[in-house]
Amino acid sequence: MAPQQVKPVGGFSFENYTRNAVLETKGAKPPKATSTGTTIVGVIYDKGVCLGADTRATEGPIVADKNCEKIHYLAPNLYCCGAGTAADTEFTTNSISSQLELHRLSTGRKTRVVTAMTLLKQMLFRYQGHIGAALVLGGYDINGPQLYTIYPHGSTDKLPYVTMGSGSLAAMSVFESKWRPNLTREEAIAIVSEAIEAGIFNDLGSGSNVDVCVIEENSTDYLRNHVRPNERGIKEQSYRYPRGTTAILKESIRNFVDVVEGDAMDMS
Amino acid sequence: MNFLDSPLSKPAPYVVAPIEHRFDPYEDNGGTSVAIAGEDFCVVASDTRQSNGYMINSRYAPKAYKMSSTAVLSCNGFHADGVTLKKVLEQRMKMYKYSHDKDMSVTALAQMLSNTLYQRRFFPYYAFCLLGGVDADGKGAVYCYDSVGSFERENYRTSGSASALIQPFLDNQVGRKNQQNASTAPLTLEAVLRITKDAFTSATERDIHTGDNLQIFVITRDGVEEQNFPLKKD
Amino acid sequence: MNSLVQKYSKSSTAHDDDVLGVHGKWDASLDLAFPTFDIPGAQNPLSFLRNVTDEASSDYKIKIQHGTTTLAFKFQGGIIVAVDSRATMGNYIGSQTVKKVIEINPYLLGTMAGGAADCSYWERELGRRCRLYELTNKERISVAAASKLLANLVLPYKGMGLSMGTMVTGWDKSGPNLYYVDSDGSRIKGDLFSVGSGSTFAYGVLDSGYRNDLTVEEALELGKRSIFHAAHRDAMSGGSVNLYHIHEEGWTYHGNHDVAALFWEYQDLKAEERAAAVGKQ
Amino acid sequence: MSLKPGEVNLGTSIMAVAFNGGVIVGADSRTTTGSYIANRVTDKLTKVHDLIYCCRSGSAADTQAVADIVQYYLQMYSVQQDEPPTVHVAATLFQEMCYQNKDQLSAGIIVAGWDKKKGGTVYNIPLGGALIQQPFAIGGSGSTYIYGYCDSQYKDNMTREECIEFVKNSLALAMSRDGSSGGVIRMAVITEKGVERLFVPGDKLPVHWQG
Amino acid sequence: MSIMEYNGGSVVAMVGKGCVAIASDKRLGQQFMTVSTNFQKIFPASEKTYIGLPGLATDVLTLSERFRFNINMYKMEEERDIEPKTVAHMISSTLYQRRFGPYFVEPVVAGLSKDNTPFICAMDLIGCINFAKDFVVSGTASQNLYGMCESLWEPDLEPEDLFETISQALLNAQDRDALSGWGAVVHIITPDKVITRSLKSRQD
Amino acid sequence: MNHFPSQWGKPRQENVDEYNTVPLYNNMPQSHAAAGPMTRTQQPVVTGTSVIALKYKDGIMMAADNLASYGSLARFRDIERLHPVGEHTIIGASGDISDYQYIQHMLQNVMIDQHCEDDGHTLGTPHIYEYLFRVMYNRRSKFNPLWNALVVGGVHKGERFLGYVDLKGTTYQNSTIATGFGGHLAQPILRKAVEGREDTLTEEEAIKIIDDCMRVLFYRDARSINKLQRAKITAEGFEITEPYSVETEWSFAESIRGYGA
Repeated sequence: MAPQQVKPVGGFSFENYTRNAVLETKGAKPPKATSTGTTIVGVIYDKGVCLGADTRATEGPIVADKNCEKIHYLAPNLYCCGAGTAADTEFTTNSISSQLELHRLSTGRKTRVVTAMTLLKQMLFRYQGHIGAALVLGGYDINGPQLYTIYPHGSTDKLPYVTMGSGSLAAMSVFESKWRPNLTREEAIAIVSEAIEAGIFNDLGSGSNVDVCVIEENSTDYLRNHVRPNERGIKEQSYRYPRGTTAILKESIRNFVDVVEGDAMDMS
Repeated sequence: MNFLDSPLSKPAPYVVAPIEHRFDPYEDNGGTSVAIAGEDFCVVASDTRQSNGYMINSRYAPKAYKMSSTAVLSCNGFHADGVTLKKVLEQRMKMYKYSHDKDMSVTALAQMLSNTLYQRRFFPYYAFCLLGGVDADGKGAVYCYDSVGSFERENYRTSGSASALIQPFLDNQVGRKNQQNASTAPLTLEAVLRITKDAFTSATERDIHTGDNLQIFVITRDGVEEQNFPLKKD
Repeated sequence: MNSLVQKYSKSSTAHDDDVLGVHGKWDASLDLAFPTFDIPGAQNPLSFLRNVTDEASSDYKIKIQHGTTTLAFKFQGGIIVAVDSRATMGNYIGSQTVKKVIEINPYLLGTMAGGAADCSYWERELGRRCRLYELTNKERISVAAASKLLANLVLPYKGMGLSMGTMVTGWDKSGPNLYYVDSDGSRIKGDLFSVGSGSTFAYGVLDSGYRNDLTVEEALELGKRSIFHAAHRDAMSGGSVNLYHIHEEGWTYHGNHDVAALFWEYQDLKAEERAAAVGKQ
Repeated sequence: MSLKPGEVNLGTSIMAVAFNGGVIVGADSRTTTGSYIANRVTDKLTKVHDLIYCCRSGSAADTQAVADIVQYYLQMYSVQQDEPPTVHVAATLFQEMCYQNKDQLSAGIIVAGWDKKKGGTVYNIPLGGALIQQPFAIGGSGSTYIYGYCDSQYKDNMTREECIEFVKNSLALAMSRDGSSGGVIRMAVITEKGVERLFVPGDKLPVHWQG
Repeated sequence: MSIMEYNGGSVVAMVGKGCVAIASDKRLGQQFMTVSTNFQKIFPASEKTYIGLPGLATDVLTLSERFRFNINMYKMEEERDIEPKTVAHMISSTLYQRRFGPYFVEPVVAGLSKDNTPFICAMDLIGCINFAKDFVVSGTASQNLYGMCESLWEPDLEPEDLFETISQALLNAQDRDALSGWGAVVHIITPDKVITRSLKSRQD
Repeated sequence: MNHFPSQWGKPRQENVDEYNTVPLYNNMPQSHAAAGPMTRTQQPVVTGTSVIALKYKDGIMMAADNLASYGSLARFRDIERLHPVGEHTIIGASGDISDYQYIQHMLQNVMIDQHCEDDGHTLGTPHIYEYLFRVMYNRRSKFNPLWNALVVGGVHKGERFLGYVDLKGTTYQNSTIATGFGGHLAQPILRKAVEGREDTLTEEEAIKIIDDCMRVLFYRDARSINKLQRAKITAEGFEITEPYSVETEWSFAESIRGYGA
């Protein structure tokens, strides 16, 4: 019998949906997914667009990841910050990124920002807010630098400076008091860092470091951990244990065998 | 012309429980406390962040209170309940002083705190208390409470939002659990302070409601000494 | 109508806010009366209390420590009381060193299962009352009377969330006595009880090994083993076993036995028995 | 259909008035999530064809999706028919979308524009998807505060200038009373010749009694 | 009660100097009753990669078999061993596919890649990967483990030191969690061997 | 008692426990049992939004706008939300206006009582703060809260005092305080500008910071208006400005078109 090969099918599977719904009626609550409480921002400046994000991912009140990446790649001239359910932002941007790649390969043109924006908003609208991705999309194309926010329900806004996530209000307070038209690159990076830091220090859902991404006509600079205002303090002492501290019941060791190719076969 | 072409476009008719608009008298202000008893001292440490949800109310709102020259109380949970509890205790301690003409020992205070908490069995104080001090023999004592007054004297304990993060660490480092051949010598004050600080810097990394400043009280026979130590502010 | 007039005859802005209300109530004479408790002024205090103590509720905040496996049984040599020592708050283990036997006086013991605060508070209150009884009547209170006192103390709060499953045991004029008292109002006289989440496991061991003519050593071992097996199988029980024996002169404490060590002890014992059995063949 | 949890709301005061030779559409610029202003300079006037605009109120996501689809249809229409669509065609498309999906949408839309057949026309499509032609239409949460004012001030056959003043004053009154409306006033004057966008910044709005 | 707490169990993984370690407890419970004290939660994916699956036991079994199938298919099609990173992404997309009806597991992957660089990661139940350079934790004792690891872990631990650190972290964390424990197993993966040790722990 | 620990320690459900008449209902005070559902303030009705305040070199500065909203309706636009008590204290209130007026009334009574004692003592800022804390906490304990968040600022014996009390009795003191939306939008600006500089900030700088915050709040809080009052309290006494407006910036909006392409 020929082996049956199960090819993965695209799209969501609902095979566990009914089971889980039944479990829930019996009082077994599903656990929370990792969310990025998050401060994400973007600003347009004279020659490009600058995106920023903090790096904390939370699971309820616990920090699940202290230095995660929230600025996702969509295309060489196009990046996207995500807030909300971490898995949703990750997979949504990945899926759009590959669609854009295919689009570039078939048209041979640089991706336009509106293309990505339209793909994202149409996808999110289709799922009616069930995919919890709140995005800040920034990029540079023949129409110059552009910046959009996309809400989980699929609405978009086009603005010169935007913020999203739980720290969006803190970040917005910085923009609303410091932003002015035609910033330079340095000013843009500075204001973005300040906005993210406002989120980091005033919103408990955001924290750790500042990631910045600067997109200009011919260059994209991803400044990972551009500012690190929250280095971990040095521990007062080391907690290394003397070997043999832990009691062991039994031990088994599996050694790897090196197979050297071209060994002479034993013919005897 | 149906463009909502997704399996979720017609959500299953799920039942939403009616939302009753009710006043919730409690609030979680976060924060963590640690208390460790030594041979002749007791350390009570508490961070000073007061938060509400994702918002920081104050970076310096102490929730550990010096109750007497031999006792320090720390209350995590709802700050207003903690302050009120402290006021109730202070008043009762004064009453005690007036009627008995002596200061309340930490042992007596511990039992009184339990009774005070239980008095509100049906409308509990949302306060998880730790009481640290030195007893009449000069030995360090730590008392730990649940919100309705169950308590126990222990050698070390943590309570509050990061208690689950710190308690196993204390079991291991102070209680020396699960270690073969570990020394059983009592910890010195310096070692206890080091462990306390490390416990807090680690908890600050992972618990969003803990941070800003660490307030450490060292209680000995001679009185209470306070130290402050900065923590991360994000 | 009168109540209406009364209501409005006072200015709405007069000092009706009893600023000292919460901490001004202390009075030495009140301490000798029946204890009083503050009741939340919510429309339905019970649903309020249920909401804040129920893990499934969104208002869940008040985490209460629970105690767990306890047992006591009568045999020819008196009464054995054995308990574990774990207190849990949800699935977090709050403490492994709880004293679940409350020494009411040298002749009376109470055990703790259910809400830790409920048990310790009410049994402390019981102790006070037993002492008062002694002072008044110049003789020790009987176990029957003490257990009745406890049952009557908690009965008025039935349904409000007290949870106390306790065994009141002791030696009085009539000999060893064992009563089970709980917050629902039960008070049962019996020879063998186990209370708590691990009680189902403990009963199994206890019933299979129980005889009235056990020696004291055998009885202590049976109590220890029952609690050990409950602690092993039940996630909410554990820590160590505390053992008490009640005899004519009052109770004697028979030590604290760490469950972690007991496991390996019993494991070795089993291996020895098996070896012995093989040897016989 | 109310908003889904966390959805972006165009609280909104929107308005369209027909005058001699055209229409004027106007809107405030506030978008809210709860009482946070997510966007204070929104453009709620959406072009769906050269001389046809719509003003959106309700859920931002729903109205944007509907407007995008209508815009696409109108483009196809004008290519296939080789003539620009009438305002009525556009309005009917909107109505169709809103009516057929009324369970899933929360969208109140005003469609206005100029066409050769009827000149400047205004259609109102409230929640539910009815289609009503009106000489002027107001909509959104802020409109409730200005029905009386608009009824008392509206005149047939206003001039362009009168009409601009009318729109500006009405919207300013709505914005000063409605917490969900505010920011700037955006207007578009649509005549046979084309579209002219007008803008009144937030610090230069007409001021009425402020008590 | 959360569905993740129905069966209980915890997994932790740590990076050392040129090695990784992954450890889990051994309990299988039914709410508060302990049913088995020898329940496997860590499954080998390849020679130098292990998958830890704490969560609902039925899903642990289903997924471990599904992943075994997928990994074997990969091996046959590609004619090479699967890399830990590939394992992580395979698990992640399997989980996200069920975004609206998830499996109740929070997997952990630990292994050494082709060039023996350590790799660990953890996922939530819908497949959001958390790539870490120090340690990852998962399961009912995750809060306790976070606290332990955050305090104990330090960079560049030799395999034997890493064993002590991860063991102490797990043992003390599970002793404060009612739903994990009853033994523990540790795998230390080094470039030339895998050391598997059962730990002596509390049995209550 | 059963052996399911998850059911211990909480009141039982009466619908699954029909034979156990819960005695509490019989003991319930008459006022509770007979009155039916409580219909007193269960939620705020006419409300004011944020109050912000900071410490500077000479004292305390505080600001609030003049709006009282009724839901989303901007109902009253000339409400004063900064209220002086005594010579050196100002109370700023957000939340329900009726409860705020009650608090004003109550404080007035206390101040008059104190005056009548005629012992030369008046209540200073910390005393008023403590008093309000007890009042608010006791009202919350009666499940009948005064639906406000109050900022108490003043100078007492040469010391600057700035504290916060809210409807549940939560209190804290800080060099910067912002209630309501201000906690999200103004606090980041205030913390950055003020923390560590409390003793060097001049009045001009403080005014600028306050105006910056109020501008941001006007931009982003849908329940605010651009008409506000500012108060300062120094050792000399207090001063509350007439209502004024801050400059706002809208010109960049003109070129924004549409929401997408």
